[in-house]
Amino acid sequence: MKKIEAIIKPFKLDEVKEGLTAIGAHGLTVTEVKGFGRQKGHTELYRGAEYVVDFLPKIKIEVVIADEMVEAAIEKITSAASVGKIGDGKIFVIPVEEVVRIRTGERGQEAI
Amino acid sequence: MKKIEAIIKPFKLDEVKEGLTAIGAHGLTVTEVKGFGRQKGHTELYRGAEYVVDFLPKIKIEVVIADEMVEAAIEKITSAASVGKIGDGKIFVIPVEEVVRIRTGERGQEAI
Amino acid sequence: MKKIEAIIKPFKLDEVKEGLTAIGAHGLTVTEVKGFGRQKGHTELYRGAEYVVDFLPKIKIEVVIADEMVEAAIEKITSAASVGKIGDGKIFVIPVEEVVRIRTGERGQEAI
Amino acid sequence: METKTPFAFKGLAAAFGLGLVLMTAPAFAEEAVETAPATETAEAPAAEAPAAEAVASEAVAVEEAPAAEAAAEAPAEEAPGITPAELKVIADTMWLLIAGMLVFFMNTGFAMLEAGLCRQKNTVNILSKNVIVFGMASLSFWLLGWGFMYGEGNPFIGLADFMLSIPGEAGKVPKEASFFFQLVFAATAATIVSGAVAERIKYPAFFVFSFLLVAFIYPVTGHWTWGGGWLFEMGFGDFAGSTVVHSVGGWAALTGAIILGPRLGKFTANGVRPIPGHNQAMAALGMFILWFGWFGFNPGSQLAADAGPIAHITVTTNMAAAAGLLAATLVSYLMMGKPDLSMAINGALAGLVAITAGCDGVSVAGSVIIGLIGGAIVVVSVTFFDKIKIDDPVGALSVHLVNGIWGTLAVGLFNTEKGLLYGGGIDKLVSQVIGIVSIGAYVVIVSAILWFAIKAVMGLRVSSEEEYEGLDLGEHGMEAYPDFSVRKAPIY
Amino acid sequence: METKTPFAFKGLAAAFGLGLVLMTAPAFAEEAVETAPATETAEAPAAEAPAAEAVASEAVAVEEAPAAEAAAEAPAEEAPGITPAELKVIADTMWLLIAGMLVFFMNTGFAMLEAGLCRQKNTVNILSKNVIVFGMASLSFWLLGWGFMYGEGNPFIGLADFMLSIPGEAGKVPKEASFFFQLVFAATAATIVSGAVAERIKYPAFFVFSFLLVAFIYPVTGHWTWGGGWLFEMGFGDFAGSTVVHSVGGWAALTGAIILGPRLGKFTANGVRPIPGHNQAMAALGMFILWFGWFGFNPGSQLAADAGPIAHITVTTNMAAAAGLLAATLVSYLMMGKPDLSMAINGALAGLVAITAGCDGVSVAGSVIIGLIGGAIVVVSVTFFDKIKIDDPVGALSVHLVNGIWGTLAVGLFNTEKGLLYGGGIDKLVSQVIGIVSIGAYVVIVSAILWFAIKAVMGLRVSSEEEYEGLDLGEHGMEAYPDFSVRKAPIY
Amino acid sequence: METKTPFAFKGLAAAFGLGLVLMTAPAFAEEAVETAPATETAEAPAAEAPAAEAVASEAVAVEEAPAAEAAAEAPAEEAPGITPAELKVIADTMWLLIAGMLVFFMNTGFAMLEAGLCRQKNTVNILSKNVIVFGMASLSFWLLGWGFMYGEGNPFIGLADFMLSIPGEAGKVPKEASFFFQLVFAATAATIVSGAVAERIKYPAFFVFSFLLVAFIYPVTGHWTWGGGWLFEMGFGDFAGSTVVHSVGGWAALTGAIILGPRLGKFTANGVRPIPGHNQAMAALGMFILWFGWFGFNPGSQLAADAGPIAHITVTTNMAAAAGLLAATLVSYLMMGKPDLSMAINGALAGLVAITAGCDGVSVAGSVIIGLIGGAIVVVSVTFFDKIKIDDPVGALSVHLVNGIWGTLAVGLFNTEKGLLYGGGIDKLVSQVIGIVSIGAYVVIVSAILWFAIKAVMGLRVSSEEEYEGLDLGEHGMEAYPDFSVRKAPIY
Ligand SMILES: Nc1ncnc2c1ncn2[C@@H]1O[C@H](COP(=O)(O)OP(=O)(O)O)[C@@H](O)[C@H]1O
Ligand SMILES: Nc1ncnc2c1ncn2[C@@H]1O[C@H](COP(=O)(O)OP(=O)(O)O)[C@@H](O)[C@H]1O
Ligand SMILES: Nc1ncnc2c1ncn2[C@@H]1O[C@H](COP(=O)(O)OP(=O)(O)O)[C@@H](O)[C@H]1O
Repeated sequence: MKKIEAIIKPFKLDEVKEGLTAIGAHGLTVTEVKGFGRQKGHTELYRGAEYVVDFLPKIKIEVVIADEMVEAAIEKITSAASVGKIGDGKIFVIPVEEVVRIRTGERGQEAI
Repeated sequence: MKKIEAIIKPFKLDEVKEGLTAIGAHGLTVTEVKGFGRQKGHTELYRGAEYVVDFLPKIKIEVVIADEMVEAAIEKITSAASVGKIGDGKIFVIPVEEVVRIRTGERGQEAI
Repeated sequence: MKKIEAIIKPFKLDEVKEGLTAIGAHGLTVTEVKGFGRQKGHTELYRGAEYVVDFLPKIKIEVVIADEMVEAAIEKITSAASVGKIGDGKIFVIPVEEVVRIRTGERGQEAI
Repeated sequence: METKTPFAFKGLAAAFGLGLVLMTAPAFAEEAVETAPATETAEAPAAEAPAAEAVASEAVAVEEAPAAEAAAEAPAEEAPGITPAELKVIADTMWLLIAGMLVFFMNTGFAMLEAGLCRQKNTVNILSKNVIVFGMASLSFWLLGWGFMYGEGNPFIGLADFMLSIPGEAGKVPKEASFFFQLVFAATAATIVSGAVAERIKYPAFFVFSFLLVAFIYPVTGHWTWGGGWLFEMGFGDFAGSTVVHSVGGWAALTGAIILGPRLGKFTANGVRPIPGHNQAMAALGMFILWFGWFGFNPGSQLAADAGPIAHITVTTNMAAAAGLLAATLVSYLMMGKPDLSMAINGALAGLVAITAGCDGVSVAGSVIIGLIGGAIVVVSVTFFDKIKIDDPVGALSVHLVNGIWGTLAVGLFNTEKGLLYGGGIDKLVSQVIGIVSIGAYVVIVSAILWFAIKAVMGLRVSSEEEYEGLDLGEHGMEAYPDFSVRKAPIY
Repeated sequence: METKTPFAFKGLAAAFGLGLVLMTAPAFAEEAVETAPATETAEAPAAEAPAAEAVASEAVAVEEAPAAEAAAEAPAEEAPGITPAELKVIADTMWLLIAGMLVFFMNTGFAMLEAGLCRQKNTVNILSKNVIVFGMASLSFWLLGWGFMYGEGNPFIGLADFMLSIPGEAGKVPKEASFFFQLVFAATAATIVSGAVAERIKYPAFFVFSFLLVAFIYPVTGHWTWGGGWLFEMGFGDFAGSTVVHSVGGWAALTGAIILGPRLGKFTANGVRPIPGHNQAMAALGMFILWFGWFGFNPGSQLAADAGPIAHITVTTNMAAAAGLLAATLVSYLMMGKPDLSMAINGALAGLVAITAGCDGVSVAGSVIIGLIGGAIVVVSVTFFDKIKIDDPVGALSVHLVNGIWGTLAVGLFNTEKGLLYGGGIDKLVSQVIGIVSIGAYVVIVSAILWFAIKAVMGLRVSSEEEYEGLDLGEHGMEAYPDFSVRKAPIY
Repeated sequence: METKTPFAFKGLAAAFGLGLVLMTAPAFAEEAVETAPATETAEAPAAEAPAAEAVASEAVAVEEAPAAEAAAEAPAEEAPGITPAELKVIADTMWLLIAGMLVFFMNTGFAMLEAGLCRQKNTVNILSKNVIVFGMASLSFWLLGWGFMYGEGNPFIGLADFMLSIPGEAGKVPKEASFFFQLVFAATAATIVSGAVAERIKYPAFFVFSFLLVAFIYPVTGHWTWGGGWLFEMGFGDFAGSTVVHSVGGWAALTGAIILGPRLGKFTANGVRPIPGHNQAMAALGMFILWFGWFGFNPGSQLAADAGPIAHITVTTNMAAAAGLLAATLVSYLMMGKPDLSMAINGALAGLVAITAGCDGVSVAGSVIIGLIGGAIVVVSVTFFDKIKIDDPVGALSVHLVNGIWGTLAVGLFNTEKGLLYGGGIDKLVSQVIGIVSIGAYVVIVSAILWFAIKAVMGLRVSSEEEYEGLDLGEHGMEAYPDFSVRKAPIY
């Protein structure tokens, strides 16, 4: 099993969620994060002085899936989240050794 | 060493924390997240129109522990966080290759 | 490739970010978290009664880098984030199997 | 989130809506006939002036063109005929209306204070309660409350002038001005309940209780005192309502808080677990607005623009609030080691409630002492209610009930004519005690009956699941701050 | 975030600034000469009193030492000479000024209401609009609006007294008091637009439209009615401005909302997607402040401190608001199964707008019925505008336009002298319809021309990228809540 | 979180509490004897009227039954005897009290403005300061300030009437009305300091300084000017307090800000790092409330309900605020490329401060120009203080000090009688400069002494650790928004 972490632009969340459910992911977890990267921040003003804001609001999606679904998931996320502009985000694939469903105690594949 | 990530219902945080400290976990990190899963969202109202909120507030607990404590931790979390209803959450076990304590530079087991 | 997760004191964020860019990390993701650990919480008051707040505000930095940069990154984070007091935080190193840049579809090292 | 109430309440709502239309219909029909004289009455003070014709013709002009021109033309013609007596009526009316507006504004203060001192997940619910309670009270007091309170009747209840059916007298402050001022007072009593039962009461249950409180509970004790009833005859004195408004609200709140029981998680095996309010800035805003509004509450209760008294009352009101604020800050500082903002806020309000009964008849130094004691009391009282496990999320009992009692007693002590400490003997103090006890007993008994009746018919308290998730979702299906990432349960 | 407007607007801003200085310069120069008499006029009522010398010497004293001493000394000497007529002018002036201050405060209410009902990412923008619109309106109404509205002219437009150049008459309510009262009304009309075009209009475009609305659109229809123009002659009656203020703002808002189009994501293939406001507490605060301010709006429109009328108007205003609140709550409860706070808020405001035209001439029961209907209308209307895909983020159209029309019609039905239901025949109602239609047609046409002109010159709507990111960053480079972790797009 | 102060401060607090009781005790005792005449005095205007008996009997009735009945009965009997002179006293008293209430409400505005412009982590602290400062000022001004300011004395200080010990004169505006109005002014001066020293000053240190400012610093310069002292004799004119209130607060704030030093991280090697306030909606709310309150501040300073002057002052006050708002918006737009809400807010306040000194004696066009210049000044001034590394989190210095000076000078330029630009010669301007300089020098010296004394005794500034974590936790052990996920340090 793998955990896919995708950092995306916030307004793409709905599309990515739909993409992932379409390929059979039954659950996912979302976190609001701030990202720093190639996409430049912007300048803000406050009482007559400027300052640069480097960190931009992003959404992190975490979804744990079976190994065989990884490619499909990457595919779906890439197409759903892409605007074609710098700052579209990243996908990271991380190994997961065990999954447990708290309610039932089920483990592994069934627990996803 | 492993990182255990548990997605739980927010009001179960205290119990899970106590469960984990009871088995000797000395530290943990908590994030507020939104979860989407089998547990259905709810309908909200706003000025005469309804809409469905799919994402529900959840708490993510991250705790890095020694390999041998993994089972005990899963056990504690499962029992503390379970309400027996859909949406109780998930536990993911992820490998950790190194741990460093920033203050001392200690590494590995001592650093946990 | 590895993901480095560092839990640090919030006001150290800027220094850590600069340290990491200095060694060539081009992107990182930041999350506001609450930490529980050896650093004791504090007592708060409310309308004549006291209560203990166990969880302290921390910042989680996630940065995915090439294997060979791991040591340098640990080094930089440790020196930038250290105040020498309990609660300075932890660094966790986690294996990453794949990285994808959403915009271009690039994979692996180039995508970081 | 299925609950059973909606159906019950839908029926109730429909019935209520229908009832309202039916009840207003006859009044409307009647007035269709009587209207002309009624409006004449309203303008009587002017109409009886020598220049009646000019005024009458102007009245039309005003209705049609209330603009600069009208203002520019009219007064000149009207002026010669106006008498000092009529001017005094105008001054009194202005004072009463402006004061009433300030008291109305206190609803804003209560809404902000209570929402700020409760949790984020219950914000929409608390605001909804504070919003509806004023609307409800306005209708309820017009339909029933005013008649029970000020209508002709017996020493125990008034029984006339419902829906203002009896025309006011000419040459006096218009009855509608008095009605407005009394209406906003009645609403205050109802709002006090809202805070103490917050974060666990069902919305429809609160809705119904508020209606009944303003329609019946408050007017009856109001009749005993301000309506010229038996307590008034006996010499009970409560100038602006420490007991008549604040304690009445407080007793009803106490009964409700006991019957509802504490919020989940407030009293644990390890003792009291404070549940901090989610927005102290909102709470502070609420306190300031309440203090501002109190300048209508107390000085307006003079019911006339008498220069000396209104100036004096403004000063005593302000000094007691300031003293209460300081005392609560210092006492909490000494007790806890840090100055507690939530206590300072309650302290100022405690001083205000405490001076309400005696603001007209105590000296400035007296008001300072009353306020200092009120501020100290509130700190002790909050801790006391925690100790006996009565859960009052916003401190309404300590502020309105306990200090309402203190303020009413203080009249017997500090009144410069009849107070014990000023050589006025024990009589006044005794009357005050009788008033406090009889009103308290009445309100507790009637409220308890109503709370239990409501519980039986439609249920009082939300399910514990809903309480965890927050009443905003459960009762209203809304979030107060949907754009912010929020947690439903605070992380300690 | 490069946009093209800044340059265009910078020029505009510079031109405007310069224009302002140039325009004020002559007035300033003139006044340099005329000033002495002008200020004399301002103090005329006192100056003509028998004790003129005492007063004059006191005037100096006051200017130099406006302290307790002056207050303590002066009145004694001055008092003997004052006449009841002068006192009536004083009372009227106080009433008008205090009412005007309350109406000013409504800007705060609008700012809080609109900011609360929009998204967090547009908060700075909405606040900026609400802040600038009052500043803009003050200047604009002084420079042009007042003269077009109340200056001598023809039945269609006033053409004199720009910048208050004509001295006021002695012995009457000072012209400056009337000016202030009318100014805050004009600003209200402009603020209404702000809500309906929120979350997508460019700041400079709104800035320019507001200026023109207050300088020209509003004063012209204002002249037709309150300025003594053709609609006034025809018998159209709108006591405090259901049509003259609220509908005028509403029609301009409607035109703007249509020309701008809906916010991105509001109307999807799957139907209406509600976009909840980010802070219901702020919205509730706004509603309370507006209600409070309406006690200046309606009772102040009597333009004189006439005891009967102002008391009556205060009561009808309050009852209609309460009834609107209850009706909207109950109707939304019945329709949706839960009581909707955002509807309750709009319901109270609907009741207030609806009673504005007739507050002086309907009975209390009439005001309750007008409010109940207004509250019901607002619920239906919000849904209706959603259905026809006109996007109005804060409900301004349903509150101000639709209920402005309802309230104006209601005069023809419920006025106790001329209303259809009171046997007054159909005449009044017909005049009302003519007024509503002619004002509506005029405002829609002129606004549309202006909106399109602005669109052509400087653009109306922000880019869709900016709309996603929020206008706070795009238009202002600021965040409203930089310390909180926020999301730019709500997670559903 | 151990700090050393608590102990020191606990002692202080206890001493203060005790002192207060001791100080009030004698007054209380005295009044116990004198009370009857004292209250008689308060009611004197009425008591001396021909119908004295009717009034007296009514006075009792009112005390006992301040209800509708009393209102309905009483005026009729009382009215025949009232004289126009008495009515003028009533009108003046109403005006002064209502104005004072509006000025009181400015505390709310300051609290919201300052809290909104500071960081979330210091919110409880700022609110606590703004709350306590008014309570403190009320006591302090009653105990000492009033006597030093308005008591009989010499040209430099008053030395009588502490705790209002001297009865007021009959037939005049009651002394308590004047006292209330002056009290709220004194509190304003103290509140100004709060903003400039925010986010780093220890709570107890601020507490003590505020007490002393209101007890001594402010009343002394107040005596020189409004108290009839040497500056008054010299011809210095400051109608409503640009210098007497705003600059005095500003100078004390400047001294404090310099002695405290800037907040950590404000001035870095790379230049100024803006530290944005955490809630712009709250800041905008604060501005609106302040503007609203200023309609009490300036028109109330007429100290009498004189129709012409109060109307004129209301208009000049409003126009200067509007002009300041526009100017600051446009100037910041031109300088930065975007309209800056925080500057617009400061601009409106700058216009208000600038017109305060001359609101009675300048023309409307003059007020617009004064406001435009004030709004431009504030933008430049904020940048200037940043450049010289004086850290003023809320812009208090630019608004109150710099524009207080500008407004005071503007009297010498724009006063239509004595202003340089109106041919009044240079005299007035010279007096103004002397007043500005002498008051500035005095306040800076005395404040500096006090700040250093406080620093020596109890410490001024919190530890840098506490500053990082926020003063809410350090000073108060509370969080302002415990339910929201917040970050202590903003992420840039
Ligand atoms: N090496 C990395 N480790 C962690 N997060 C990263 C990394 N690189 C980028 N990110 C995240 O992805 C977001 C987008 O990256 P950015 O470099 O701006 O654009 P792009 O994805 O188009 O290359 C960043 O804001 C950051 O949150
Ligand atoms: N595959 C997954 N990957 C990531 N998070 C998941 C996944 N499945 C579930 N979750 C998280 O666990 C929460 C609970 O899951 P849900 O399916 O609703 O109920 P249950 O845990 O009872 O099966 C979700 O809200 C989501 O945050
Ligand atoms: N085992 C762990 N798993 C996850 N997070 C941890 C763990 N131990 C510590 N942390 C995080 O690191 C932070 C600092 O740890 P703490 O024990 O307080 O001090 P130190 O880092 O000096 O040992 C904690 O607040 C928590 O967020």
